Amino acid sequence: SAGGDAPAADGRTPVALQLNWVPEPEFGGYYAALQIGADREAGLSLDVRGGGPGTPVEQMVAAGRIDFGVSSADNVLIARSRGADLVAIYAVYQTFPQGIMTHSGRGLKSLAQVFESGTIAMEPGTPYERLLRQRFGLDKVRAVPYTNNLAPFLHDPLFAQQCFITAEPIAARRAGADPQVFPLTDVGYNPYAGVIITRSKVIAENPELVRSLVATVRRGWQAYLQDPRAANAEMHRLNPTMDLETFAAVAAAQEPLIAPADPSESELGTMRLERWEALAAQLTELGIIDRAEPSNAFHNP
Amino acid sequence: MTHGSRLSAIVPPLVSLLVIGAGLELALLATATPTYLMPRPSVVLSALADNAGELSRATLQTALAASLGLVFSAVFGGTIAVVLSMHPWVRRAFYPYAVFFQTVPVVAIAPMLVIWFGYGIRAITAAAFIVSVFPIIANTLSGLLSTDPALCDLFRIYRAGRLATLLKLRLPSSIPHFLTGLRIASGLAVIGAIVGEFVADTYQAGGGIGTAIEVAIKEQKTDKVFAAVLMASLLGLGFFALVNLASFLSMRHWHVSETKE
Amino acid sequence: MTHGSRLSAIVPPLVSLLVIGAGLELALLATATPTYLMPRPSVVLSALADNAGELSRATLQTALAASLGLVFSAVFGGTIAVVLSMHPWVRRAFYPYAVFFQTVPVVAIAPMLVIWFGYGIRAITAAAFIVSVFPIIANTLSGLLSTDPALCDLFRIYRAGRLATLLKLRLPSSIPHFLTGLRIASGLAVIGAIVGEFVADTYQAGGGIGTAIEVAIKEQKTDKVFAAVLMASLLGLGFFALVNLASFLSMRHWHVSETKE
Amino acid sequence: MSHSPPRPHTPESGIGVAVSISKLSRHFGGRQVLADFHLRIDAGEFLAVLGPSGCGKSTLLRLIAGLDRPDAGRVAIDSNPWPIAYVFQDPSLLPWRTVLHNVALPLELTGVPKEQRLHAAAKLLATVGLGEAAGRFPAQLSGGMRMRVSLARALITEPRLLLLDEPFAALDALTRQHLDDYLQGLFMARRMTVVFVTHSIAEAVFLADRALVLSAAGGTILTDRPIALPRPRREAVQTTVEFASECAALAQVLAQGHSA
Amino acid sequence: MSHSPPRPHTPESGIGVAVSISKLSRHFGGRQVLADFHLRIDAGEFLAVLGPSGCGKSTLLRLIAGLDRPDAGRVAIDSNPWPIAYVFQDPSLLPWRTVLHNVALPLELTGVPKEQRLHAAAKLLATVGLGEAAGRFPAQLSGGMRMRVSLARALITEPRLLLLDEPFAALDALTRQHLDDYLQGLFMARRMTVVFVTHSIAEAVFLADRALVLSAAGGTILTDRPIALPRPRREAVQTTVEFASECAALAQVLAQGHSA
Ligand SMILES: Nc1ncnc2c1ncn2[C@@H]1O[C@H](COP(=O)(O)OP(=O)(O)OP(=O)(O)O)[C@@H](O)[C@H]1O
Ligand SMILES: Nc1ncnc2c1ncn2[C@@H]1O[C@H](COP(=O)(O)OP(=O)(O)OP(=O)(O)O)[C@@H](O)[C@H]1O
Ligand SMILES: [Mg+2]
Ligand SMILES: [Mg+2]
Repeated sequence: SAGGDAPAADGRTPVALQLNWVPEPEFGGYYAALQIGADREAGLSLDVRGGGPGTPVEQMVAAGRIDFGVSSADNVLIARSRGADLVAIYAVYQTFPQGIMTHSGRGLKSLAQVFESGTIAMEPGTPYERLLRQRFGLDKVRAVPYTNNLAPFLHDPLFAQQCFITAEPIAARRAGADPQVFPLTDVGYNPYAGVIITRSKVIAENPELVRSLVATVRRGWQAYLQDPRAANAEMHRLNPTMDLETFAAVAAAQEPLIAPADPSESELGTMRLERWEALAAQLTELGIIDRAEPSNAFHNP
Repeated sequence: MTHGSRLSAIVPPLVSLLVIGAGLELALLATATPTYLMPRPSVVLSALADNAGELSRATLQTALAASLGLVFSAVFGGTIAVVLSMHPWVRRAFYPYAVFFQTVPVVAIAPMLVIWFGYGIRAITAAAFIVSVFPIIANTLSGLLSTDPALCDLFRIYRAGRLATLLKLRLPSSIPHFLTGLRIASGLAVIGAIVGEFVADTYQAGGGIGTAIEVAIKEQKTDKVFAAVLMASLLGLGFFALVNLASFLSMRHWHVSETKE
Repeated sequence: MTHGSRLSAIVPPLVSLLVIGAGLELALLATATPTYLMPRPSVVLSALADNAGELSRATLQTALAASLGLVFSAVFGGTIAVVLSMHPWVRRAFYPYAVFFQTVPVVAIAPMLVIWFGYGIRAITAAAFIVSVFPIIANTLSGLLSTDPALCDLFRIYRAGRLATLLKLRLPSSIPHFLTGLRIASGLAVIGAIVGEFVADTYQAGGGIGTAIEVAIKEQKTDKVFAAVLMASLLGLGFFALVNLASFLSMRHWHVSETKE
Repeated sequence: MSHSPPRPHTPESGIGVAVSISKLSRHFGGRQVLADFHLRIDAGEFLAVLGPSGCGKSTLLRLIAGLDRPDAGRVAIDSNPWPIAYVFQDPSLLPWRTVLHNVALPLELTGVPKEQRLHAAAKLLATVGLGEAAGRFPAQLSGGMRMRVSLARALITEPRLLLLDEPFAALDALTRQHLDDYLQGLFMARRMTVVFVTHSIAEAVFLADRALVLSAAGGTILTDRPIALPRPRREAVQTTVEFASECAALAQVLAQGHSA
Repeated sequence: MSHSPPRPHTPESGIGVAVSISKLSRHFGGRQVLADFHLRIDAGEFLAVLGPSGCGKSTLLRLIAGLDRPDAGRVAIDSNPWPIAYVFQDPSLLPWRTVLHNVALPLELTGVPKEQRLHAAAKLLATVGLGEAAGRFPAQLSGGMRMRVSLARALITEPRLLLLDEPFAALDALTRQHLDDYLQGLFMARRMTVVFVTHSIAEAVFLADRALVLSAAGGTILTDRPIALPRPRREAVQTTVEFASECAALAQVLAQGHSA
């Protein structure tokens, strides 16, 4: 196992999970798992590692520097097409949590109208940016980079930007704006997000570990969905920049995205082949990847 | 530079390029390093060829902002150094602000950049300027403060005004330092423009190298990331070569660093 | 530095700080600039006070990586400059690679950084090093190449070996240039560490200034962004002051730039 | 070497200024170089200053020129001395300028048009025997050539006060004699005030109206001796008995100053 | 100034090396400074080189020292000349070292232990009259003091070949005479080979076994004249007829070289 983790004193298996951002509600289940001792009960000693905006999680997992990390389904398929052996084992967000946020004062009725005037801030090169560009064209708008910062949005009434539909609208509203959100699912883009990834080699060699980790994480998320307050308090301690109120609001906002999209699905985090196949088709059509075997890209332990 | 120097200026870098390139290629092959971590030079080159049109357009765009930023840095950095050189008190009072400019990450002031300068080339130029101005200030200032005291005495004897002393003594004698600052600034202007593009590029019809890098990172095309970085380096090298040319032309008669070679 | 200089070293920056701070405060108040764009100095200061513990911890963490990076830059940059100074061919063959290092954005090589150096302080130190090494190379090299030819002749007469000439002539005479490079590098090491934290900080219980900035940006706490930037600047100023002290101590007897004041 | 004829000799209408030095003190670290130094130099006087190496001659010149500040006392110069000219002990040329443009610098600083000043510079360069070196850079000159460039630069402004710090030390005897003659001609034509530091007693006696000998320590004036030889002094004067006795007298004081 | 007594005079066991210069040419740009220059300097010979400013004296010294490469011809030095010492026309001191450490530099470069070399440096500094300036930095010295430091540095290695480029030009007559005497003493004790560039004919005659006069253009040897005065030469020799006639002869050649 990578990371040089020595077995914990009490014989539990150490396992590290690399996040791609600092403690936030989108990681609430992991901290909840620690709080309720789910890892201990599964014989694990879970180490949740915070990250930053440029954290190269996919490469780190692929290169074996760490065994588990947080990514998204589209990134898994892209990485696999580039030769990296990544497999998704758990998906937190069953519904894609990103969208485009505009000022409701513009009275826009659809995503298409967003691309008819003004400025749109997105991260260039992401699949949904490609999709929107292909669907609506960027010839009537000014496309600029998204930098996590709301100031340009607040400053410019004709500004639209990508957003985590759970987070930015709340912040914008608090700053006095009246945002309107178009989820990307509107245009049929709905990959699993908040996906835990590992290498297929890890699954083959250590299926028990993978199973235990997924069980731990699932218990954590169940606990977090039931009552996020304790985990929020812990995450607020670690990341005091986000206040408790925001934690609570975001946790509430993300709940429907985490709940299984299909009511027949009983368990949190389980993934379905059709969704992966649909995504693979989308990405191939967009020209982002040229081949995919979606059935190898995920694994429900 | 002596006669026949053109050849000797070209051969060593070519040889080292070939040796290092081949060495890297073999090392990466031998260790079976996957492309998504670090692409082999040959892979980078083919990515460069595959994206030649897009990358050269991006490079041109970045080159414009970077060179504008560099020019501003040279002009304003030089001017600020002149002002700072006037008195120790001025230095103590205002030099610290230059350090502030140097240590502020562009992402932190991105909103101000785009709101003051608008998205696009103006904000990107501003970023290139902010990132590249300090070496010009620091080097020119140290040159201005190192003026031969005997020559200063000479100018005092002739009651040369501040301006005349500046133009005819202090500035010429700080040329070598200024050019070293410019050498450093030329690479920083490129990186500044790239970072500026990360936060302010208007990319609806393509973008600069910065956007190309962002896109390639998002698409996990490491070979294309490196191809774009290579273009950035070539741009930096181009500026660097221009500075070296300016250095040779302005100092070939009188400064050791150019007369010795 | 004369007697009583301690006061005159402190007063001008304080005065300018007060004047500029008050001016900025009033200007931002007068134009009713929203805090999300640019917070008033008083707001920044209160954010600083509110987050004193967190920010000072972050600053300490960044300071460690930045100072390590700076030390590496000084050592390796100096060494590289020495190697490059040996022959024009060496320079032509290898100086371009230094430019490559200078123009590569840290985000573009983030995976390599993290995979080679591991997550955390080692990768962050590497970023600080990469960003800050070039000014040291460029300045030290220009110093080494500007050694007084008469003194070189003296050493040749005494058949001083390359090493002795380096240690007793070339290096001492390039000290002023090296220190100017170090002045530039000190700010760049801070920004390099910050950018390194963007990609490689291990956020367990708080991270470095870079992470603090990123998190504050995401949380739309512009006042805290500026407070963190201020800490970065203070860190840069601290390094800068140390370099100035080293400059004074090493050159007070013999170099105009220190004897004149 | 050609001697361009200076303007006609009108001693009473000289351009020189008087210099009064009173109670002048200057010390470096613990060393008192000049202490309570008094000296008056008349307008249009040619003063030679002699003294052992390190006794404070250059320091005195710098104080007169206002390049250095005394610890106490003052240097008063009657009427506007400008232009002053100073030949430093080291040539101090601008390395990035050709010889011609180095010599023209003082005129450039006073706004003389380009053609005029370059013409004047070329003429002076020919006078100091460097007509052919006009286009070279200082690094391409020999030591003596550099000193001559520096001298030409000093003379281009027609100074009212001319401070010379061993200007001919690096020159061979013949070049030196030529320049001595030229300087005397210039002096007689313009009657500027000259302070001339030299180590050559013969040169001092040949050129000066008055010679000062400083002591090794403390910058005391050991002797202040008028040189009464009539002008113009020709090269031949150096073989006369009067000349020899002046030299001997100064040499004796110098020897005594050395042991002081 | 004290004259430390040099080792006993044993001419046959001198440490000097012979130097043969043949067909030497050196030009700068279009100027031929030395053309087809021939010269042999015997081991243990004291050669003075005179010539107008800019005639190529320093160039010749640099070629002998191997600091400059000839365009044609060669400088051959019999047996190992090391250590060579060279007093440059400019003092060339390391500005970041004190006077004492500047003088000790050559010994430092040859690995002499610290205490020993500083002791030697201090002794030599006293000899050149700078005992008290040992702790100062070059910027704190007068021009003449700097030249003396440079001389002391050159003498500290007991060189077998000593190249001196106007070492005493910036010094007053008395200091100069003291150093002339000291140099002669050293020469008689060690019999190193000395090439001594000077502008002072008297000094050349006083010190040298042989004097060379170069022409202004093309570096031709106008005269190559042995100075037969017996050693040790005392100060008083300068008032003798033989001395005067040697000087006169050289002066005449020099004058002729100037017009050449
Ligand atoms: N900047 C300085 N700092 C310290 N000491 C100094 C400085 N300048 C001059 N001195 C000292 O002052 C004394 C007089 O120096 P000065 O240059 O006036 O001598 P000088 O008479 O011109 O000698 P020389 O004939 O050798 O040129 C010397 O002992 C010198 O060391
Ligand atoms: N590096 C150089 N480049 C061009 N010309 C040079 C260079 N060095 C010397 N010269 C020329 O060579 C000639 C001889 O110079 P050199 O220094 O040997 O003269 P010198 O006899 O020592 O004169 P001085 O008595 O004035 O010191 C001069 O005309 C000088 O201009
Ligand atoms: Mg002097
Ligand atoms: Mg010479």
